[in-house]
Amino acid sequence: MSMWEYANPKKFMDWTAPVLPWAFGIAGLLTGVGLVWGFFFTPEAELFGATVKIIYLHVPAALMAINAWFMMLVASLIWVIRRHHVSALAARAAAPVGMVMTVIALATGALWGIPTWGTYWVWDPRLTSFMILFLFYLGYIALWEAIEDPDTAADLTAILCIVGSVFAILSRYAVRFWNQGLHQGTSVPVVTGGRTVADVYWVPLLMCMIGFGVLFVALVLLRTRTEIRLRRMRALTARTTRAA
Amino acid sequence: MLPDLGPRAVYVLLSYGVTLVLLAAIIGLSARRAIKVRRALEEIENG
Amino acid sequence: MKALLWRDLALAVRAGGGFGLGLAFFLIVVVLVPFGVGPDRTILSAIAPGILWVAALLAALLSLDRIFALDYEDGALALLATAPVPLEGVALVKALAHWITTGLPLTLVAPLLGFFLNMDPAAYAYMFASLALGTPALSVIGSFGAALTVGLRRGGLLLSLLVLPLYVPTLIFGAEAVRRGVDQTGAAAPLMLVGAISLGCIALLPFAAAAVLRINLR
Amino acid sequence: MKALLWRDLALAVRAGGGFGLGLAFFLIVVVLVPFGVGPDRTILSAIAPGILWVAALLAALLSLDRIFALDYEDGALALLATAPVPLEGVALVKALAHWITTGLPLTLVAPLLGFFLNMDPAAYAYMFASLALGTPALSVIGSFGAALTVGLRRGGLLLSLLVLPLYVPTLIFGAEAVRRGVDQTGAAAPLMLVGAISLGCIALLPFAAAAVLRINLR
Amino acid sequence: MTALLSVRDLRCARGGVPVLERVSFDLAVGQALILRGPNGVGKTTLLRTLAGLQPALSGEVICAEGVTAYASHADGIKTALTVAENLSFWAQVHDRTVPDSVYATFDLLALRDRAAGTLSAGQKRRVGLARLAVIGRPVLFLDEPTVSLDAFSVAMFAGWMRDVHLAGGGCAVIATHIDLQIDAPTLDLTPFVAAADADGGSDADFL
Amino acid sequence: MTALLSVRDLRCARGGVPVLERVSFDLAVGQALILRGPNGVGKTTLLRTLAGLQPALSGEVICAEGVTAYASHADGIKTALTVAENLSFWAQVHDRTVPDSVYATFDLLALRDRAAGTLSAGQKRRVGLARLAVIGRPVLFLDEPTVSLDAFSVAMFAGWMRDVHLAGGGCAVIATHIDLQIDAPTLDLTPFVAAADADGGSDADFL
Ligand code: HEM
Ligand SMILES: Nc1ncnc2c1ncn2[C@@H]1O[C@H](COP(=O)(O)OP(=O)(O)OP(=O)(O)O)[C@@H](O)[C@H]1O
Ligand SMILES: Nc1ncnc2c1ncn2[C@@H]1O[C@H](COP(=O)(O)OP(=O)(O)OP(=O)(O)O)[C@@H](O)[C@H]1O
Ligand SMILES: [Mg+2]
Ligand SMILES: [Mg+2]
Repeated sequence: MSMWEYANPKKFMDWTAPVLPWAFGIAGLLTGVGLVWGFFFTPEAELFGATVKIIYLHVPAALMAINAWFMMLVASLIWVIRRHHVSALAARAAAPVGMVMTVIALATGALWGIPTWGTYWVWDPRLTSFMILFLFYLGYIALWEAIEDPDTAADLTAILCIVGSVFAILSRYAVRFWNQGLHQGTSVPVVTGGRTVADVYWVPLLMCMIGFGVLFVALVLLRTRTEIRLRRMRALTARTTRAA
Repeated sequence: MLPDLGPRAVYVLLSYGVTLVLLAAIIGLSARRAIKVRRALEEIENG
Repeated sequence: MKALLWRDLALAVRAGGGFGLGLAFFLIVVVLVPFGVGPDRTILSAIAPGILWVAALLAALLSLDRIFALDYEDGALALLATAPVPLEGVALVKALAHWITTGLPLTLVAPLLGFFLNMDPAAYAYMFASLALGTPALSVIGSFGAALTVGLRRGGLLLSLLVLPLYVPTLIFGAEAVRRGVDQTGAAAPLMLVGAISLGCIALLPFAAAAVLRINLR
Repeated sequence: MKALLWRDLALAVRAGGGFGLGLAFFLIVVVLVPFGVGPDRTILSAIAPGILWVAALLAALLSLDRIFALDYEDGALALLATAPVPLEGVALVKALAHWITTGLPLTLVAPLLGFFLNMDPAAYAYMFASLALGTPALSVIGSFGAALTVGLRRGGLLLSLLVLPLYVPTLIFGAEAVRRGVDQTGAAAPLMLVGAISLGCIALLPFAAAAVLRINLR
Repeated sequence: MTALLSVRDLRCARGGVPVLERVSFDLAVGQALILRGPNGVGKTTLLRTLAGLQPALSGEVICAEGVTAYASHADGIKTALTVAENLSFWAQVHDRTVPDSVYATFDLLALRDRAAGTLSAGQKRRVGLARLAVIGRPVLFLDEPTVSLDAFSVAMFAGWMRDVHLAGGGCAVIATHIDLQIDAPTLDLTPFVAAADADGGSDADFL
Repeated sequence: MTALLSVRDLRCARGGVPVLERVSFDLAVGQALILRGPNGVGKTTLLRTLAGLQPALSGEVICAEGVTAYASHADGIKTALTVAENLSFWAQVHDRTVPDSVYATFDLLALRDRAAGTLSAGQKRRVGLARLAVIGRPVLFLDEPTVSLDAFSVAMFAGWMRDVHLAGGGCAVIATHIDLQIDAPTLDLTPFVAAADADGGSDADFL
C-alpha cells in the first residue's frame, strides 16, 4: 500500500480516530508540565527578571506560527501535484490554528515588550514580519471563505499559498533592510545548531515547544476531520437533491 | 502559592492569561464544530 | 425594509467575511503606513489619528460600490423601485447595512490599531467618539455617491473621485477632534460638528440618493 | 495581443477618464492626508515619500478589479481562453494596460504632488525612479490578485486583502530608496531591489495568473 | 367592463430618439396582450415606459397606483441566496408570504434550498417567474419571460398565466418571440414605429 | 468520411456532481448536431466540456487543436465599443480580418457604428453570432444561440449555418429549446443523465 492511501478521506477518518485522543493527551501533558515547571520552578533571569517566564509561551507559539504556514505550503503543493482532497482540507484546517499561534506570539511579545523595551509595539523586523504573516493568514482564510465551490477554493488558495510564501520570504528580507530592530537573535537549536538559552530554562521550554507542536497536529487532525465531514455532507446533499 | 513575580507580574500573568484564553478558544471552537458537524452528518446518513 | 436590511447583511456575510473585510483592509493600511514613512515612533504617534481617519475613510470607500451596483446589474433595483417601498427608505437601509458592515467594526477596532501607530493614550477615547459620530456620515454620503455612479460599469475610481471631496468636512472635524482632545484644547466643538454632519446627511441625503437612482434607472 | 492592449486602453478611455481617474484618486489621497494629520510642515515633509508611495499603491489597487472582472462577466475571458492566444500573454498584456493607465501617470505626476506635502527637493528624482521601477510590479501582482478574485462578484475588498500584503516588499524598498536618497545613505541598493522585484514578477506571475484564470473559468 | 390598464396615444423614446408612437390599447381583468415585432422595434422600451421606469414623451398610461410589476431577463435573483430565500425576500418586500404552492407550480420543489447561482439557465428563469406569483401584483409587464425555458416549462408558465394569474383577476402585457400558447390578442408593434422625423425625445430641441 | 469531432463515452460533472455519462457521437464535415433536453439536463455542461473550458471526468473528445469555438449567451461584446470595433477585435485576436459580407449576413449594416450598449437584446445577439462568422473556427459549440431573436433573424442564422458554415466545411453542436429549421440530427440528452449514484466527480472521494 502506498503511503498516499492514507490520504484517502475514508482511510484518513479511520486512522485518525484512534490517534486523536493520544495526540490531545500528549499535547496536554507536555504543555501542562512544561508550563507549570516553567512558571513555578524556574528562576528569574538577570536581564528580564520574572518576565522571562513569558518565553514558554512566546517561543513555542512563534515557532508554530511559522511551521503552520510551512505545513500549509507543503499541503498545498501536494494538492496541486497529486490532488489528494485531504491535503487541501488539511491546509484549510491548519490556517486558523496558525493564525491563533501568530496572535499568541504577537500578544505575548507585545506584553513582554512593555517591561523590556518600554513599549508594547515597535516596528522591529521580527515583529513586523509576524504582522505580515498574520495578514497572509487573514487573506488565505478569507479566500477560502469567499469561494463557493470547494475544489475551486482549494485550487485558488493553494496557488495563493505558494505565491504568498515567496512574498512572505521577500517581505522578511525587506523588513530587515528597512529597520535593524531590537529583538534578540535566534537561539533555538532547530535553526542554529547551538543555543544561548540557559539550561534551567531549556528543558521546560523544549517541553512547551514539543507540546505546542503536538497540540497543533492534534488540532489540525480534528479540524481536518470536520472539514471532511462537511465535504461529505455537501456531497450527500448534492446527490439527494439530484435524485429528487 | 504563586511565585513572587515582582513588579512586572502583571505582564507575565496577562501573557499566560491571553495565551490560555486563545488556546482554549481555538480548541473549544474546533471541538464544538466537530461535534456539531458529526451530528449533522449522522442525521443525513441515517435519515 | 427590515427584509432588505437582513438580506443585505446576509449577502455581505456570504460574499465572504462581511464584517471582517473592511476591518482587514483597515488593518492593512495601518500596517503599510509605517513601511512607507519609516519606523520613527515620534512621527508615527504624531500622525496616528490622521492616518486612522484616512484609513477608515478608504475602507468605507472601497466597499461603497457594493451598495447599489450589484442590485442594479441583476435588475433588483428596478424591481425595488416598482415595489411598495419608498426608494428613499431603500437608500437609507442600504447605507445602514454598509455602516453595520464597515463603519461600526472600524469604530470598535480603531483604538486597538492606534496601538501599532503608538497613538497617544489620551487619544483613544476621542478616536472612538469621533469615528462613532462620523462613520454614519461616511456611509450615507457614500450611498449617495454609489447611487450617482450606479449605471457605470465599474465606476470604482470615479466613485472615489466624487465621494472623497464630500468626505473632507467629516475628515477634518473628526481628525481635529482627536488632536484637540489630545492637546486638551476643546474637542467638544469638532465632535459636535461631526455629529451634526452625520445627522444632516442622514436626514437629507437619502432623498438625493433616491432621486439619482430614479434617473439612473431610466 | 496588440489588439487586446489597444482594446483595453480604448475601453479605459471610454469608460471615462482612463488615465485621469487613477491620477485624480492619487491627488485626492495626497490632499486628504494633510487634513488628517494636520498642517505641520516638518512632519508632512518627513512623511511625504511614504505617503506618496502608499497613495500610489492604493490608486493602483482601486483600479485592479477592472483588469479581468468585466471580461469575465460578459464572457470575453472564456472566449479569449479558447482563442489562439496564450492566457499568460493575456494576463501580461492586461497588466501592461493597467500600468499604462495608472502606474505610468502616477510615476510622472508623483514628484509634482510631492510639492503639496513639502517633500525635500532632493527626493524628487528618487521618488520618480523608485516609482518607475516599482509600479510595474504593482500592476503585475495586482493582475494576479484580480485573477484570483475574478469569480467573486465585487471582490473589491477581498482583492485588497490579498494583494496588499504582496505589495509590502515593493513598498518597503521603494519608500526606503527615497529616504536613503534624501539622507545620502545609498539609494542604489533599494532601487535595484525594487527593479529586481518588478522583473521577477513580470517573469513569473503571469503564469500564476493564467493558471488561476483557467481554474476560475471552469 | 372596467379596464385595469389603459394606454392612450403613447409615444416613447430610447436613447433620446422617439421609438414608438400612437400606441393605444385597453386591458381588462383577465386579459393578456402579446407584444410582437422584429428585434429593435421597441418592445422593451414600451414595457419599461408602461412600468414607469422611464417617462413617456406624450400620451397617457392609466392604471391604479402600486398594482404593476415589471420583469425582464434581469430578474433580481441573488446568486448567493437559496431559491427559497430569494422568493421570501421579494414576498417580504411586498408584505406577503410565499404560498407553498408556488414551488410546485414552477417545478422548484427539488431546487428549493439550492443557491440560485448553481442553477441552470432555465431553472434560474423559473425562479424569476415564481417571483411574479409571489408578489401578487395584478398588472404584469413581462419582457421575454420564457427565454431559456424548455417546452414543458413554457407550457407550465402559460398554464399559470392562464389559470392562476388571469383567472385570478390580473392582466398582463407580454413581449415574446415565441408562441406562448396563451389565448390572447397580439399587438404587432411594427405599424407604430415612430417616423424617422418624428419629434419629441430629448434630441428634438437640437434638430 | 473523417470525423471533425469525435466524442467517446464522455462523462461530465457540474458542481462536483456527475451530470451526464456515456455520451458518444461523431460529427463529420458539414454536419450539425442539435442538443435537446429539459432545463437542467446538462446541455451547457456538455458544451463547456467539449470546448475544453472544464475537464471531463472520463472519456475522450477527439478534435484537432485550435479549431473549436464556444459561444454562449455571454458573448464578450463590449458595450462601450461599436459593433464594428467589437467584431474587428475578435478578428484580430484570431489573426483574421472582418469580411464585409458579415454585416449584410447578420443584418448589421445599419448598426455598424452604433455602440453595442445601445442595441436591443436581439440586435446584440446578432452581433454575438456575427462574431462566429468572423473568427472562422470550423467546430462550433453553441449554447442557445437564438435567444431573443425574432423569427426572421432565426431564419437568417439558420441560413448562415447551413449555407455558409456547414457548406464551407464546418460542423456545429447546438443546444436549443426552439426549432432552428436546420436539417440536422437531434440528440436528446435525457437518456444520458448520470445515475444519482454514479461515481466520479470531485465529490466521489467523499461518498
Ligand atoms: C509582538 C512582538 C514579538 C514577536 C512577533 C516576536 C516574535 C518572535 C519569534 C518569531 C521568535 C522565535 C524566533 C526564533 O527562535 O528563531 C521569538 C523568540 C524570542 N523572542 Fe520574540 N517576538 C516579539 C516580542 C518579543 C519581546 C518584546 C521580547 C522580549 C524582550 C521577545 C523575546 C524573545 C526571546 C527571548 C525569544 C527566544 C529566544 C531566542 O530565540 O533567542 N520577543 N520572538
Ligand atoms: N440605450 C440605448 N440608446 C440608444 N438606443 C437604444 C438604446 N437601447 C435600445 N435602443 C434602440 O431602441 C430601439 C428599441 O429597442 P428595444 O430594446 O425596445 O427593442 P425590442 O423591441 O425590445 O427588441 P428585442 O426584440 O431585440 O429585444 C432599438 O432600435 C434599439 O437599437
Ligand atoms: N455552478 C453549479 N453548481 C452546481 N450545480 C450546477 C451548477 N450549474 C449548474 N448546475 C446543475 O447542473 C445541472 C446541469 O446544468 P446545465 O446548466 O448544464 O443545464 P442545461 O441543460 O444547460 O439547462 P438549461 O436548458 O436550463 O440551460 C443542472 O441540474 C444544474 O442545476
Ligand atoms: Mg427587448
Ligand atoms: Mg444551459
